Amino acid sequence: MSVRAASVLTGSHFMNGDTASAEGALAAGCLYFGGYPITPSTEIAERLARRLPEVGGAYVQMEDELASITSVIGASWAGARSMTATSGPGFSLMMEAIGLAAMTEAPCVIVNVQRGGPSTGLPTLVAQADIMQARWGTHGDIQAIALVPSSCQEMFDLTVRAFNLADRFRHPVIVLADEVIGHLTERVVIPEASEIPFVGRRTPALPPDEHFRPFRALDDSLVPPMPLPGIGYKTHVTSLTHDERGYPQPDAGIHDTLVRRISDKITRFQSQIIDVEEIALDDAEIGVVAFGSTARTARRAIALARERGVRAGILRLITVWPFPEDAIRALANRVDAIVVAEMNLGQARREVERVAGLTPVIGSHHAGGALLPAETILDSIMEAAHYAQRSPGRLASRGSAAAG
Amino acid sequence: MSVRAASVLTGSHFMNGDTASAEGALAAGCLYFGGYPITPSTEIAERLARRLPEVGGAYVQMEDELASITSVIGASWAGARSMTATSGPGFSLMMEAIGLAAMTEAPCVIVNVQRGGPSTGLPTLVAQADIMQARWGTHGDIQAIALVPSSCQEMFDLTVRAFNLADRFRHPVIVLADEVIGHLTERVVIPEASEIPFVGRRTPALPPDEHFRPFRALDDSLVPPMPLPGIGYKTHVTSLTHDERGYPQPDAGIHDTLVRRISDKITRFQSQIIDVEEIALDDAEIGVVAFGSTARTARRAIALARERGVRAGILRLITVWPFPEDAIRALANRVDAIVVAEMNLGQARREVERVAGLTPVIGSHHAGGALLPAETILDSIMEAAHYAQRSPGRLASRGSAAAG
Amino acid sequence: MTSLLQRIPLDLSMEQFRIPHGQVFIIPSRCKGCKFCIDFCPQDVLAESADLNGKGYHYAVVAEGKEDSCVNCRFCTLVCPEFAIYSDAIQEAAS
Amino acid sequence: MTSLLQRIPLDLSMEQFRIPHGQVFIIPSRCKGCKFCIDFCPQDVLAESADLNGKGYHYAVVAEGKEDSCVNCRFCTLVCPEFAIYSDAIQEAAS
Amino acid sequence: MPSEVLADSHPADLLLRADRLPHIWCPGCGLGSVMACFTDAMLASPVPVEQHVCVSGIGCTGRVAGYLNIDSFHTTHGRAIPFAIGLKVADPRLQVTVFSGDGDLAAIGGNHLIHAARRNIDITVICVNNFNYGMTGGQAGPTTPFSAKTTTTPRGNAEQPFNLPHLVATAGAVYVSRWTSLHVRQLRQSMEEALNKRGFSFVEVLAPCPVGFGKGNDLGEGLDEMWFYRRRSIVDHGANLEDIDLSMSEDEPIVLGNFVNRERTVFAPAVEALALQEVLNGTP
Amino acid sequence: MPSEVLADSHPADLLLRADRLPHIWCPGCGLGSVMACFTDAMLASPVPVEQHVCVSGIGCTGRVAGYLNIDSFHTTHGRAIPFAIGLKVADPRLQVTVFSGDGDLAAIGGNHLIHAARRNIDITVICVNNFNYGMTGGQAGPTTPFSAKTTTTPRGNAEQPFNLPHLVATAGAVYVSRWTSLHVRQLRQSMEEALNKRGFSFVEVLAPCPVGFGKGNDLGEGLDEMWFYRRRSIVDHGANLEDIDLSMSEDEPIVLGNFVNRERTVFAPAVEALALQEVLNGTP
Amino acid sequence: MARREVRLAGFGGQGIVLAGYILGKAAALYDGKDAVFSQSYGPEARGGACAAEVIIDDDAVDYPVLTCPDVLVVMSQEAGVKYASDVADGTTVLVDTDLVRLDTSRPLLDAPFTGIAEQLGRRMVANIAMLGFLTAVTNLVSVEAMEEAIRTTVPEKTIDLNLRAFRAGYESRVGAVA
Amino acid sequence: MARREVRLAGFGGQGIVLAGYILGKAAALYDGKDAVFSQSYGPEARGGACAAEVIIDDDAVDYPVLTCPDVLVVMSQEAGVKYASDVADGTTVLVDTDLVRLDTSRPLLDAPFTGIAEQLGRRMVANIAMLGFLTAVTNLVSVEAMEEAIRTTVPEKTIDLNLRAFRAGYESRVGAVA
Ligand SMILES: Cc1ncc(C[n+]2csc(CCOP(=O)(O)OP(=O)(O)O)c2C)c(N)n1
Ligand SMILES: Cc1ncc(C[n+]2csc(CCOP(=O)(O)OP(=O)(O)O)c2C)c(N)n1
Ligand code: SF4
Ligand code: SF4
Ligand code: SF4
Ligand code: SF4
Ligand code: SF4
Ligand code: SF4
Ligand SMILES: [Mg+2]
Ligand SMILES: [Mg+2]
Repeated sequence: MSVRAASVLTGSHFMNGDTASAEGALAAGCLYFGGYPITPSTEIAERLARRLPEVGGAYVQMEDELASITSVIGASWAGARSMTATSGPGFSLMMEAIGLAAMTEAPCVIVNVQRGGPSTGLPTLVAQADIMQARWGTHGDIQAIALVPSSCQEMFDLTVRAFNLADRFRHPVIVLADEVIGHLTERVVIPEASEIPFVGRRTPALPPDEHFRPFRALDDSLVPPMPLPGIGYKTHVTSLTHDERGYPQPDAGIHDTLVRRISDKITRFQSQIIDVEEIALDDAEIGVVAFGSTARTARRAIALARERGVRAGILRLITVWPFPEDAIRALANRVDAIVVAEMNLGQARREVERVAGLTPVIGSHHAGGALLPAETILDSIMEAAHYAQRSPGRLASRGSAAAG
Repeated sequence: MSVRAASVLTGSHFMNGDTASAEGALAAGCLYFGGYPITPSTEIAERLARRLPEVGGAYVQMEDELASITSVIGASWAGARSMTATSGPGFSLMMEAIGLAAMTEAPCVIVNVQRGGPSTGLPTLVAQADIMQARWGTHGDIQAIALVPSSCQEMFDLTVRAFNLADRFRHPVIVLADEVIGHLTERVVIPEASEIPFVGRRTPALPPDEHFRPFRALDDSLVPPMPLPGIGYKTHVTSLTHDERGYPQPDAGIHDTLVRRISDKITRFQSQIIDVEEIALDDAEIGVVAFGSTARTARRAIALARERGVRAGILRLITVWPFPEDAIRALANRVDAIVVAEMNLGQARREVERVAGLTPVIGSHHAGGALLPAETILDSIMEAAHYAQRSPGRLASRGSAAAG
Repeated sequence: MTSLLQRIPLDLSMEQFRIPHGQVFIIPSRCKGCKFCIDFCPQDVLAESADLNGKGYHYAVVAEGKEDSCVNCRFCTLVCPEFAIYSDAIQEAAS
Repeated sequence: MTSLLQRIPLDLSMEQFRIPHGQVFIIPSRCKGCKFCIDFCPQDVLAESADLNGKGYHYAVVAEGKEDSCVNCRFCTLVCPEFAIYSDAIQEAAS
Repeated sequence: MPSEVLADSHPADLLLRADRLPHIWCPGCGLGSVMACFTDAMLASPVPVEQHVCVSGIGCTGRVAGYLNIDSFHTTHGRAIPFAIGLKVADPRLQVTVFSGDGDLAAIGGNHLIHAARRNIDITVICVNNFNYGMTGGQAGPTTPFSAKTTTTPRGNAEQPFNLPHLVATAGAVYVSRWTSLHVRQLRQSMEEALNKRGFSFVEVLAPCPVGFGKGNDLGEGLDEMWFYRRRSIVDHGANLEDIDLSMSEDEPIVLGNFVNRERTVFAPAVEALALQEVLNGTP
Repeated sequence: MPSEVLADSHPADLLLRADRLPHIWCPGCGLGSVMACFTDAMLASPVPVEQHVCVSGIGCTGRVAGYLNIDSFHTTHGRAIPFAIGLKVADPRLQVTVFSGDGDLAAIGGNHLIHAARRNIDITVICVNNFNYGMTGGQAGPTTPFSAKTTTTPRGNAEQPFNLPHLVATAGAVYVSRWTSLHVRQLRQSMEEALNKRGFSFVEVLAPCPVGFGKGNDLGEGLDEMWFYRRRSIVDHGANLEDIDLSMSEDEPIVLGNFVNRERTVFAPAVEALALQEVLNGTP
Repeated sequence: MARREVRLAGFGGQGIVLAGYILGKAAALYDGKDAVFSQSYGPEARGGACAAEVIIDDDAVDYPVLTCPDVLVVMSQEAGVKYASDVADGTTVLVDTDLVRLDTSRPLLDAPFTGIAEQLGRRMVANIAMLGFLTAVTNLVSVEAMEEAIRTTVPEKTIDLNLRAFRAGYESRVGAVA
Repeated sequence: MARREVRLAGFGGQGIVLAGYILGKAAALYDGKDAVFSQSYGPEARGGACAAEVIIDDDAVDYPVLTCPDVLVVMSQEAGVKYASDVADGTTVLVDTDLVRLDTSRPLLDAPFTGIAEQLGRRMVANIAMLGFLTAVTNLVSVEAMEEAIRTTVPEKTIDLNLRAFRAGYESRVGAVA
């Protein structure tokens, strides 16, 4: 564990979110960063360019994001905890390779510090409009694991967690930060190395022999132990549909088995991943679903609402994928109406609608470029309170963004 | 119209789906194809490589899909109807540029002949697992227009329609075909040139002057007329958030206005886009939602169900995006239960669930690699009939694929 | 000023060989004081202004005693990153 | 066979200069009858079989009269795309 | 005779979106100089200004498209060239210039650069090499000299840079030159030649980026970097392209020149541009 | 002495996943020959076989990774090199060979190819150039000779191909050679040199693709294409790389050789590979 | 006629795909039926076994993929091994006696397609001879439709040769039966 | 102390960002408060106006972006023009008299930060002198916390200089008031 101890900057820091994420990576034992600068994530790369060599790791600035993420997957297969960081345009370019990571079950971490889109959009300004992309951006069916930090401390904590989840599930894990949090500087407390949670990758228990099946899960986890190269396992890894030996098999049955396994390994254990925070929900009549920097605005909004006599609380999503369906259902059963506050045209709102049953769902959003004003959320809360009073049955969900 | 007449191969043909799509493009007046070969879409490129020069158009084989789609957008801005064709991995690589097309409102057509994913997956075998990607694959919030052909004739017809919708809405339009239809050969009837529907791009009515605002919509359509380059409009086009002059503006208000306009211009008029086919729904107790090649299997499945005394019908989605919410709601009001049949782990099912209200929704799917067997859909229909009988209230939606 | 930029006039067209006089035009508000024009004017025509412009920069002006030195080589026109200076030929040919 | 391939033995190691004899080994079922080994064996050692293998190809065999001609240059081993043929040195050195 | 005449507009304003000035570039940045040279070259081009189009990628240099008062396209990072190819192929009457940064063209866009040169498509590429990614705050890129310091190479760059004229010429360009933003007359002239050349022409322009590159590498202000060019540059049109690598060392010359001007078949897929118009006018 | 001895296995089977034979390649395809040479070179390499890894992209050539009985990675189309960089940087003990097709490496993967050469990272790239995209059925690519017919160039290719050795050497490779699948001994030897070379080494191998390329270009079967190489090839290790373009013309020679073998700083970001192991073992 | 499924199997280069296309085209364009044609894809099939599927129906062909062939044509030994087991009791199996020897107890309809083609001087038209035979022994398509489909599909210069091959194949059966 | 919002505005190169960082750090790490710091980003700001925001609260800072400053520090004329209107009645406005001349009727707290720094021989520590002044005239942070924040932030060799600048700034006010 010597590498890790040396990597951990134990103590209290006044640090920006991007830097905190970089330090989280180091504390988690990340030894490879392949990246390409892009606002507002660049500070992560810059920090790691300086720090990784100090701890025996490597920073490689690749020629583009396609190369960055693919090199990260290569490094993962070489046994290193590895990551990249980017923002919208770069994230879009990584979509093909995210499928490669999922298909070859290569653990890795991708930090997306969201900015305003579509396209080049607003490079220096905040948005939260890559929520659905994180889930659906690559072709074919894969699951997503995506964590959403609301503070610089969480930039650190959730980056550490992302590495642990990646290794636990052998899946790419996304930290879906946003520009406000990435560029914000706050107190970040980094614990002792020994206090940093560590869930390592499982490697085969037995030495190589001809019965070794690199893509056979040995237990209910559905996650096969991951062999290192260079020591005789002679693993074949392919992006094609493959059997347990790793051999390509153009066969519908094998395809279904494989695609379901790499999906089920996550959904079956999603309770190990999903994390939410309840804020002032005990007596709440209106539940605000929010995440990332918007969750902070929402805190102010519920305070204002309570000043006006509406008891509002927050369900803060720390994980957006797998989507916390149970928590939303529980919320729906407990409040009169739900407000989904987010800096996009209503992405998480769709998911909430899907599972909220009869509880009215109101979207509170704008397309990004600045934090959602507390007043906007407040208005939605007041509107929700109004609706909830008038019509106890299921309402058509409403919101200012168009559907489709 | 001489170009178009020369481009139209009027008559009856026995043609594969890919070729029919290529002929549809020619009949629509497509003059530029930028592509990169990929199974199972390659026949589109090959056909157009031969045919485009015959009609005064250009086929350019680019170095990759990033270049293909971007060159298509460039050609669009030069005034040409332009398109590319690809499949999963290439489609993933096009995600960033699809945002560029949406942001700069460049009409163009992308044919994605779906194969099994994720990653390289099953290059030669069918799937329908890029449905959600077509909607959410790029960062930021944009709408999607996606048409799903079920026959070679529709490969022709919907490719023509895709060009018209692209020009009508100044938006990239996706033809979401699948390998079975792309590689199938059937009768395709190509009408006279004069019978081919044509909705051209609107260009500014007035000659260039200093009051010209290239990104100002002049009417309720919210679609600004699109100037050609080279004739004095001096248009500035940027992928950044921009005002009506096309000038970059890093401003939340301008961003919200722009992003909502390019979204609303589609959602407001979605009834002009959405198309569904009702098959045997008049007396149906079970409604099967299906599209693409699966809709053909579904025909067989409902016949089998009716043999067993279950009155099943089909709502065939010809447009998957904008999602035909109203049609689904109407269906939900009319049948006892809905089966969503698709070759993926349940993508359209989520959308159906979102709007089906109290009507139970059952997924019928596998990950791809072969057509969904009619028996699988039949089983789901029988299960749906069973459920619907037992519990008239809203059921938790079920299906064999995991959620998340 | 050494060789490199003195060679510049060599590629001017023939008529300009009559060593024309130039008039320098300046848009003080645009100048950001980079001094590119000042340091590299082949005739050392330019200097910094005494006072500041609105942005707080000493803009370029014609140096004292250099009022007749501009040869209209257009170097300043092309090098100024701010489009804050240009030269033009003085109508009466100087020969 | 002309220059190009006759030059090949030049980069063999010294001991092989004793013009070794080679033994040809064949896995008929693997052969796809491409004839690469046959056409380009520098000693013209190989020929097509009279009968077909399971896949329907005339596989490579040692030609009549060439039983002693193989020099174990390994050309066939390396060129065969199907891993269907290889040569090995015959133990007793031929000199 | 008065010393200077005060003016409130500039002759180049006609070719600029003057309402957008001042531009966003830092004081001492070389980009404005390069843009000034280009406006001048454009005026000298026999093609009417309306037919000139400029395509940029993303970066400080990429902002050029937004300042030129012609049809201009500010695309996505790295993709200016394929966008330009679509424009040019679909309407060959357009005089298409790609104006972008070293990172945009040679890092993320490197593949398009070499393939466009290989095809020898008739466009001009002006690449401003400021040895770093300026827009994102001074990271190393494929043109950053060995050992140079940037925010991502705090210990000095461990990678070796491309020699862009050599690379692009090898890939197939028919016109290749390199100048600096100090050599404005030669640069302007070279741009004019590049515009007039049929086939793929490439002009590399070294330019100061005091904020992103100068600062970390003791080059001081933009003016200092200009003096640095003055000290180190030599002009050698006939230079062997292998020998014109760029380095940080004061001892090594910066070799400038119009290096390549040759003929190769120009890429021209069979499009008849004039026919394009006809399909457009469904509704006017 | 018997004529031939019948065998049921091959010495190279040890290095192959023999259970996957016969491979998918067409009769007369050159890929098997190139793979045979590589297994032989790998055996001769001083690095233990366990430490050899092979990375391929997608394509017929890309299938090589799946047949070699070593740790092998069949990645996505065009991305073999960045994957290999991740492997090599994270574990420098690995002997990393990228084995892929001309389309994979020079079309979609072209940027990674030139950047890896520029960095001079210590990997070997074996590029099988069969002048087309074989896997997808014979379309033109960046190596397809001018005027050659393919399914996407029915009138003959209007583009000019890359001269890959020249391009890769210009980008910075320290070892560059070109052979054909007929020149198996020289090829094998060159592969061995490439494996042993520190830095970025590149071996281009011309190989017949009768199905994708031969057919449309009157080259007949694989065997005919081999004869074509025999007729046209000359070996010139000292050739000027500018002069070794490939064309369809029978009059132009195909120049082969080990062209470049030089030293440049090898890219080695500061990773201590052995330390990697320690972080792995949360649960064994 | 209800739905009929046909599988044609052989090796690459025999024109199996072309034959399937012509059969489908005849039915779809000249016999007023609905028909779909498709071929097996898959890298594993490269240069080796090769198959085409045709489905013909009076009504619209819904499910576009073959489930169990009503007619199986075997033009190579390998194809025989691969597909002969994948049939129903009622499946009509046609084989090229020149190339295939099937070890089966089921009744086969066979003819020397390759030989017939060789008699016409061009081995490559064995596929068309096979179609003639198929037309004769099944009621899938009319002779006229097939001839029209051949005429509109094969290269101009080879129309005659192909029509002769078709007739020779057709008559080889008609003769045999008569 | 309830939430207090501070905006520091000047031009690039004045150390505005560093000053904001130090102020926030002092509050967050050494005064036991919660504090967030951020800077304005935007390409349009390149090399020109530059601003930093600090929010200090006894409780957790929820909304992390400045809404209306309680304290505005103006270190350049341009910044003054840009931000002086964006204040509330109660906003305390500090200006560098050496650089800024604000045309306003509101009471200003001013001191010659640049002059103070120049007296110490290094114009570049004007930002730290400003922080000293700010510490003296507001009750945002303690002197001890600020000194500790300076010590742990600036380069080792410049600690003394910076501390002197801080004290000079601090005293310039203390003196003025006394
Ligand atoms: C896909 C993508 N990746 C990264 C970025 C971030 N980015 C914007 S400009 C730039 C580099 C610009 O460098 P260069 O082209 O050299 O231009 P300069 O600013 O130096 O003029 C980068 C990395 C982006 N906008 N898009
Ligand atoms: C992103 C992406 N685009 C396209 C393809 C389709 N594709 C697979 S292999 C290939 C070309 C292979 O050519 P080459 O690398 O020359 O290999 P060869 O088959 O000729 O050996 C293409 C275009 C793909 N798999 N992924
Ligand atoms: S035109 Fe030439 S000589 Fe005149 S001021 Fe400008 S640079 Fe100097
Ligand atoms: S070059 Fe322009 S900006 Fe620079 S000092 Fe001269 S006039 Fe001012
Ligand atoms: S080893 Fe050489 S000589 Fe012997 S058979 Fe093979 S190719 Fe011929
Ligand atoms: S080279 Fe191999 S496959 Fe080809 S003929 Fe010889 S033994 Fe057979
Ligand atoms: S960062 Fe560099 S390139 Fe960008 S505007 Fe500033 S000086 Fe110019
Ligand atoms: S298509 Fe070409 S490269 Fe691919 S296996 Fe066949 S012959 Fe070889
Ligand atoms: Mg740059
Ligand atoms: Mg190839």
